[in-house]
Amino acid sequence: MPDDWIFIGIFLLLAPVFPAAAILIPRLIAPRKPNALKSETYECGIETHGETWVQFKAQYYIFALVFLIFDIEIVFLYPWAVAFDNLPMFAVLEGVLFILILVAGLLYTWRKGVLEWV
Amino acid sequence: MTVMQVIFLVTAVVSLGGAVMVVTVRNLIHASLWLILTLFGVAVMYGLLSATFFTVIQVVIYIGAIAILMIFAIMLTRRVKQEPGSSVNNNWWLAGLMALVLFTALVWMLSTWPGFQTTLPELPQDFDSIKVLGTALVSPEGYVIPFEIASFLLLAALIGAVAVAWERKS
Amino acid sequence: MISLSYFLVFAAALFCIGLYGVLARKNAIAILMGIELMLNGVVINLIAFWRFRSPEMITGQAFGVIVFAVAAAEVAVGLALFIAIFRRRNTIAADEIDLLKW
Amino acid sequence: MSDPVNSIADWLRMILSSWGLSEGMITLILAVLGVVVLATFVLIVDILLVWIERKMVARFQDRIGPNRVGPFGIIQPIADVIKLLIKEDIMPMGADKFIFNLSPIIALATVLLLWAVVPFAPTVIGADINVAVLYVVAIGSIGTLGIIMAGWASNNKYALLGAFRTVAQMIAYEVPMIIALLIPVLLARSMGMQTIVAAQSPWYIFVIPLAAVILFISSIAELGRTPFDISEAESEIVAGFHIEYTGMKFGLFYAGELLHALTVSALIATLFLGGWRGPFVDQVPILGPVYLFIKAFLVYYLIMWVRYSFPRVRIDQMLGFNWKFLTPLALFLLIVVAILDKAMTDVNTVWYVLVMLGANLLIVWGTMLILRRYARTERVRIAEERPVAVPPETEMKELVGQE
Repeated sequence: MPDDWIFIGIFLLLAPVFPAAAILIPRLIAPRKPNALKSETYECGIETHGETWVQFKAQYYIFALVFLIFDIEIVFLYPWAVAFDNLPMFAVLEGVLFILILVAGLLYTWRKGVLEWV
Repeated sequence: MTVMQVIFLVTAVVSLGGAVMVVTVRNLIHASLWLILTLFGVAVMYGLLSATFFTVIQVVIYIGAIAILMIFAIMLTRRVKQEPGSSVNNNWWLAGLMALVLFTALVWMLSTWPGFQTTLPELPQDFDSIKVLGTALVSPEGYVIPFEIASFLLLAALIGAVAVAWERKS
Repeated sequence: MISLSYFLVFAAALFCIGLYGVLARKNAIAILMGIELMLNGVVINLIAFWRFRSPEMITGQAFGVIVFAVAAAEVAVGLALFIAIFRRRNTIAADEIDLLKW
Repeated sequence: MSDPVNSIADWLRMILSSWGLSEGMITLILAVLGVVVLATFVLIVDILLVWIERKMVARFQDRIGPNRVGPFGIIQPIADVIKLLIKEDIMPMGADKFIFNLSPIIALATVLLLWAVVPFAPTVIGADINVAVLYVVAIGSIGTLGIIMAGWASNNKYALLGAFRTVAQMIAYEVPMIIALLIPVLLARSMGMQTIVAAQSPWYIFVIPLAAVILFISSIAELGRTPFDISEAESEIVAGFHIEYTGMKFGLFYAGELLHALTVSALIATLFLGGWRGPFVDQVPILGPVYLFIKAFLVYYLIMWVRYSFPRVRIDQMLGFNWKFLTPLALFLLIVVAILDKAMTDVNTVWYVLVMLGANLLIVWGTMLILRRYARTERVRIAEERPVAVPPETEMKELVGQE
């Protein structure tokens, strides 16, 4: 088991090396003559206009919020699923209750019209 | 120095450095990226403590959800012009002093505790902590009340946050 | 050999850095980041105590999971509040949100 | 009978220990070697994928595809790589340099990291950890972060908008994906990949087909492929989060996306199609990877088939489909599977599988009924006269009538 985690750790350290090498090789062999016009932001093809920081819809945040709540729920459910053999029927139903409470939240957001993209 | 100590020290230095950057750097997006580095360091710490389930959920929840939520919020609440003035309030030196005093006090208090130097005990044989955790979370002798309350808490947080942040377009 | 002290000192340092962030930063989201650091310090403590003091009981981990849920709920509501405040007052600097001061 | 990979590892271990290296050092060296071999192998497959994908899309669109460089154009991707390597690297003005360079690295590295937990044969796996399924989710969420970093660092409105859309989509579809992943975990009582593969008799696709379908759909969304490719809808936001990327950096995003598709296919094959399982695999372990890749490419072919057959969905349809359809369905399936599984602890396997399969098909049938009713009301709603958007046909008729 620890050996497997050593493998993961080394993989974490080495995995970025391959793409990093792919970025560094062009540094050595590719031409490099930057000028002001060339390094202008492309954006959508015409000259850029105004600040890059445009105001975004608050709705992106709401969707991330619903996601966060469900993400947490799932973290509780994974140990529950792994321990399934040790659980009596009512413990399973507790897990189901846990899911249903969260579904109530989903229904609330649904009824409130939060899930519509406006 | 064992391998574990080396890993611990490197991780500790990186994540504490990241934490310092989180509380000092001006650009909030950069601060959140440093925060992610720190959170990742903490995930490695859980790995060193052989709580591998926590390693992955630290990444899934903190980096995959909470950090993303923060980045979204930063982008939603940014004024067009760079905020003027310093990023810290006038009492920042007092705050620093308090943090330092608290740290010294904590370390001093802990060092007087006899259990401070406890060395790593062997994990019991055939101990699957995820299985035990899953059983404990739903057994009536265990943590079934916190488990169900956590779900109510999340429901309340969802409803509350949606009610606060949601604004119907007229 | 690695001992409990390592993790406790690390957690304490993380907690204190977070505390500094909470007390000193102006931007409300930055304050929330400080709170996250503090919570992480706490969870490290819980897990370290589980591992070093009572590895045969699961209490530390169970509490850790609950703290995760609390942290998520706190972030969700906190950021929602900031977004709502920003919409009304066009700022989330903590020292400018002072309507309830007096 | 041992397989070649482990025999080579044992042989190397022997040689290294004869050189007087310590046990820990040997483990470390072997792990590094394993990582390098695995990553190189995966990257070579990735280069091959460029050719497969291009050839396949050409067939779908009734073209021939690359056929100039080498036989059947098979050397084409290598020519592409050389071209990308010698292209000038342009850094747009105002970009956040470090993050700008970091995000393509993250994009490819996270996909590579997923292969650490894919089992190739009964004894050949990068790391057989007991949280492998959640590890996949965790690495995926780091990938999401890479995208948001790319969009932010580019200093470009459309890139940021594209990143926002991509992330909104990826996190939305992560919910049904995690639930669909939870169902095989529940049946196998483990998050370890090898345990899940070993538990699959019969394959889980025959026990819980609906979970496989949910995972398949949400994986396509996670990949950002058509029909869920609003993140790179050219007509709306230019090209998505990687507008400003050129040369090899763009190549990394592209390679990462292709490899991600195959990785997801391999994971679906592992979780639902029995992974390396197949006839004679116990006698000849080398067949394991062969079976795995056959199954993975089958799923990959399905993903491509979907990609080149369907039009793009709108952003509101995409989000509605997830939150109002896929997530409730996945949760419902989870509840049903959990209760049925506990109720049938003493039933023999044949009945168990039949009941599970029947329950799945029943849910599919019910879902289809609901969908049909929804589609009918939706058609009526769309057909109503509305002040804003008049369907083009009626406009044309009116114009013709006036003449």
